[in-house]
Amino acid sequence: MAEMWVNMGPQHPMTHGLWNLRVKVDGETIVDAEPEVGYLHRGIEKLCENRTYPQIIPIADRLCYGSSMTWSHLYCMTVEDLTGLEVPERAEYIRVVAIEMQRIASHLMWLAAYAGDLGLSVGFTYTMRDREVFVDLFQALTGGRLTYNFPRIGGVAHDLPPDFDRDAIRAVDYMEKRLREYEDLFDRSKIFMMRNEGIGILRKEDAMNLGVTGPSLRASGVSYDIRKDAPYSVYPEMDFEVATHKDCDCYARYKVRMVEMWQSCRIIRQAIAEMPKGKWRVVAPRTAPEGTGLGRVEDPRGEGMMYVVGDGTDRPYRLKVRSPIFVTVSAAPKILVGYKLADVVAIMGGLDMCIGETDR
Amino acid sequence: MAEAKGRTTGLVARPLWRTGKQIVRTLILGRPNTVLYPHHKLDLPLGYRGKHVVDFKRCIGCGNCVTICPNDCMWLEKLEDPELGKIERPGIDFGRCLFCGLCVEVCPTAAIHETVEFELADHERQKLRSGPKELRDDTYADKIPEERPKRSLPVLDLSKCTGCEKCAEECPEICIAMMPIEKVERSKPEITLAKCTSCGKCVAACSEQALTMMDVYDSYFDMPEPKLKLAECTGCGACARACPADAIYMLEMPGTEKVLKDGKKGKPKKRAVFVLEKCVGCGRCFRACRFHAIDMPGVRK
Amino acid sequence: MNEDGGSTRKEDIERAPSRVDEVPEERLIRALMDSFPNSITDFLRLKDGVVRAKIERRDLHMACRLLRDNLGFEHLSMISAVEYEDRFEIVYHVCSYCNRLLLELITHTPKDDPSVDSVAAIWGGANSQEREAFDLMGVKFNNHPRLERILLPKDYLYHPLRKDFRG
Amino acid sequence: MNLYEFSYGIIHWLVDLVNHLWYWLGDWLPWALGDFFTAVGDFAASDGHLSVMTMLLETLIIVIVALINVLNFLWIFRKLSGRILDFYGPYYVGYRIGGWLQNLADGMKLFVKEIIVPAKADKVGFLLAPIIYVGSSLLILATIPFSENFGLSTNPSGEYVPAGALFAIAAFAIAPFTILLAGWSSNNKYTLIGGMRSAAQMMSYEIPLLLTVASVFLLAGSFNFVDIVDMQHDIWFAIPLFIGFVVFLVCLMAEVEIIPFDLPEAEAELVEGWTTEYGGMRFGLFYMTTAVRSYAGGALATALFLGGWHGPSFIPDEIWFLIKAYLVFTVFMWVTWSLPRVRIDQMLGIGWKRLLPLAVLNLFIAAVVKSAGWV
Repeated sequence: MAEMWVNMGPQHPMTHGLWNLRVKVDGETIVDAEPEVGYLHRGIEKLCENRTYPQIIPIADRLCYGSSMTWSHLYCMTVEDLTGLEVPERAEYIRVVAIEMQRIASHLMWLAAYAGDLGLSVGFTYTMRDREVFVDLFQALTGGRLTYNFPRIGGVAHDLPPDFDRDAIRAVDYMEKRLREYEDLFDRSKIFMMRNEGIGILRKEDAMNLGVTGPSLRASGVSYDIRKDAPYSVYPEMDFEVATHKDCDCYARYKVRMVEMWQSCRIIRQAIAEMPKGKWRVVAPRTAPEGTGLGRVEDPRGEGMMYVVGDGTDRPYRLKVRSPIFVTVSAAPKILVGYKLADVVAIMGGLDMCIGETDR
Repeated sequence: MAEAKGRTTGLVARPLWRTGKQIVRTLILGRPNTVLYPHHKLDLPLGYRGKHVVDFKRCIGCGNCVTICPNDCMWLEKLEDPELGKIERPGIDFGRCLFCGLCVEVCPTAAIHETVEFELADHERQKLRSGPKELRDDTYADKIPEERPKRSLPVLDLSKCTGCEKCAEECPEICIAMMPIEKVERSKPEITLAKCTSCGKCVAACSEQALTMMDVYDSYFDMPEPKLKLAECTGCGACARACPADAIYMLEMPGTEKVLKDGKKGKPKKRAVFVLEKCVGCGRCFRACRFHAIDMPGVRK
Repeated sequence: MNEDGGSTRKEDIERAPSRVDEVPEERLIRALMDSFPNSITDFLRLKDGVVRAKIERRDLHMACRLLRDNLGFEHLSMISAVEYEDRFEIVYHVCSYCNRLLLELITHTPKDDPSVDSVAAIWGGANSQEREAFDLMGVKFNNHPRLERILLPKDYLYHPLRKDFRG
Repeated sequence: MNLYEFSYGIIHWLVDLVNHLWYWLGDWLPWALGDFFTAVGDFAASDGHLSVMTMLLETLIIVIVALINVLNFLWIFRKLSGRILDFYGPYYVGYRIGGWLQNLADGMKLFVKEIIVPAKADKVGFLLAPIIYVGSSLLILATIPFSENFGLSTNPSGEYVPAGALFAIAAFAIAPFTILLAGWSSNNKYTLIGGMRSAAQMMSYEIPLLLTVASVFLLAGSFNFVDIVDMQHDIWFAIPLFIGFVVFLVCLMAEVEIIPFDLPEAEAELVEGWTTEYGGMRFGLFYMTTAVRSYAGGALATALFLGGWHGPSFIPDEIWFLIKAYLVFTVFMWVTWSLPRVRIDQMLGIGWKRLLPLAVLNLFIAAVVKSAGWV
């Protein structure tokens, strides 16, 4: 077979969204690759310039359908940085519980998609089943199942519902039991290891230079987690470890996310135990002063960042969103070349694509 | 934290063991995890954000929900009610609603709620537009536990107030201050609501029943406040008629009476006076004023 | 993509903490002041580990190379272009993994000639972000390997994030 | 009474009935035409014609039984998948019988869909491929007997197709060529890669499969299903040839293209692999044929290794055979849903480096067992 370009996308089971990966294959071996994004561009940055500050929270939710809580939290954090608003401590703890639950839910969704990509059907359904536990918790906490619209500028929308503590601890217990099951289903499976070990090597230097962040960066051996190294919210008071792995391959990326789920369970336990009493929301000013605000969080997919410019009115002058996957996907050619066509799904699946935030 | 590699000495025995347990569990011992949807339904928590209901008795028709809606899917509709008279109540286009719940949060009287009803699909787009009549449910808000924090606060009826300063003297927290009204030659009590402890002494002290204790819901939104440009005000009273919260009173300004032809004095000119504690920040006075006498930063006409 | 970008050498990362020691923000400011005394201004320590500086656009590429090679800034977080009435501001958020620093580097470009030097050769991650800034804001990046539209269609005429863009 | 006698009886009765009318018609005609009528009638009543018609009727009965069986089989497949994957499976169409009618409903829906041939496809190959695929799969079924009395036989004594097992294996191996044909003629990159993968994959699993089957033939001393099953009256071949049994099952999974080895239609990377361009009932045929082949694989494993229709006599032989075939299929499903898909080069590695030596070892064991006279 001569070399040919194969379009994987925009409508393709591998893509998990709308994007196009053009790969040039020689037989089954990839010799070149080129990602194309932009099919889902909704102009969110422009939309935000015409919305008042509270109205943007639901839009920030829709940046990423997999982890909407993180993005609305990031937006609220950024605006709080701009206005200099102090958030009550209870609100920070509620936010941390919500974000870590979101991290588990997002990683479970990633694992489901990853397992589905590799053809492991039980992996898909079991992880989605267990994600449902957390989605139900979110439903009780926020009222939504996918886009929560829960954080507010100056706190969170509601207090914890009754019995939430008990349910959250139960969910975490259940999750820890399930994580052991996943270890059996994935790590102990010879075929899963065959598909993952040594595939998609992304060296430490390349990962740093290409701007890869999040679990993919930590899987390349760089121990950098914004929760730990540039802490925000009440993360400095939490006791957790940064998951890293030295292997730089797909298995390392898988493992880092699994360890992160364990650590998230730990953080949820601590935050629930140390939850202070008090107010969960303060009145936010309607207008923001002139100046800039910067928010930086550890999204489940990498480094999420927002830069907001205020001009004294009740609408932001400019809101810039840094999407982790938008930068990571440009590293795709570096990772893909030299592997087989079937490895594309393992490698791109391992990067945890989310097109909502990529195209904005 | 370098983790040990997966031990795959048993080839595929462990995953098979796990799924085997699952087969036994679902096939013999129990039922699968999913729900047979139209036959069985999930229990939704009370905080679920579904279809809205509007309590017509609580709603004052201020339109804050319409203003904050990010998708512009709400509108105010004028209607005639046998009980409530001529009113304006919101309607929602569920084809565009994103169920963010901001309208519920911003409502100053907690009149709009989101229920657990989520089956809203229809064959026609037009049927997704629910007018106020379809949304009306005057009993829902009393059935569910109150979620919004509320306080009992003294509310001023300026038309009864004589400016006697008894309330200000009685207040133990010194949160009532008598502020003179420009050009009216009397003062009105201004209550700093943040300091108020709901003791009710001011209400007891008022001999004219101008102050009453009322339940007021806390708002987390910083709403814009109207400012009067006195020079422009003609005293037409359009703002007082438009105000849904009855926070604007038209007071006569003594000394501005026109001298009529027969030498008698006519009626004095009026001006609008805002009782800002009652203001919900909807901006309707700003929109109603044709003489640009009201200034409200951040509100669009 | 990365061949022209060049990768961060390992010894640089390990050497960096000795150069920027005890109070990393102060050290960073001093190092930048020493190298570009004329073009870097307006230092501001925003909060712990976040420094803001303004730089003339003619020295941007040199400064970035210095940041990566000698000061241990391995990671370019974000490039945001902001349009003001008289200028474009290009804001680079540069992050150092080993020193836990974030540098907000702001450069200006006039409205009639919105162009700066590309840093895609220094940080590979800048490539797509510069394309995005070009796509949405119309800022040109000189010496960029492939300056094309990335989010919008190739034949699109406008730069929608500009304030004069209407629908 | 076996199937041959049953069909012979029907055919004989039919021919008698028709001939009765025929001769009666011939009596009323002039002598020249009457002779012709008599000759035709005599031919119809001749042994050769009767046995050919009998065999056609037998095939028809077997195929109809097999297709009804496949409906059951698809239902079990979907319910079992549901239970393994923690959901209910089909439920609403035929609520009282557990959603059994769902497959009929799906089939009906597929029947009314438009047949689309891609503009640049090779039309002949594109339309021919499903026919060959379905035909070759039904051929396998025709040769596998359900019991001593229920199978395709050529004479009243119940002697079955002499080399039936060999024929079934051969019919099984036609499919990869069809896949290659379908993949190439669709003129699509995904289907082309899928077809090529199928061809490459076939090399790796077909040889170990044949070697294990050869060991069974060696022990049984026959290519005939009845003889093979009869030899297992005392001990199933799966016990002495356990390695061979495992190798056979693995190869069979590759043969019927279910998940660890479903590389030609790896839906994650190749959309739907070689079936990408097929829609409507042509896709439905592929889907159904996959079930036919899974069932045939289970039946083959049952007949060759698991003692065929032998079992305690309180259950009829045919039902025993079906139960065993379904159980093998259940194991297939279990493995399918619990494992990821392998890569094509890993597939070749497994075939050549793992399965082939094991198959040779198994052949050696069979030879030892046979020469020692243990079976």
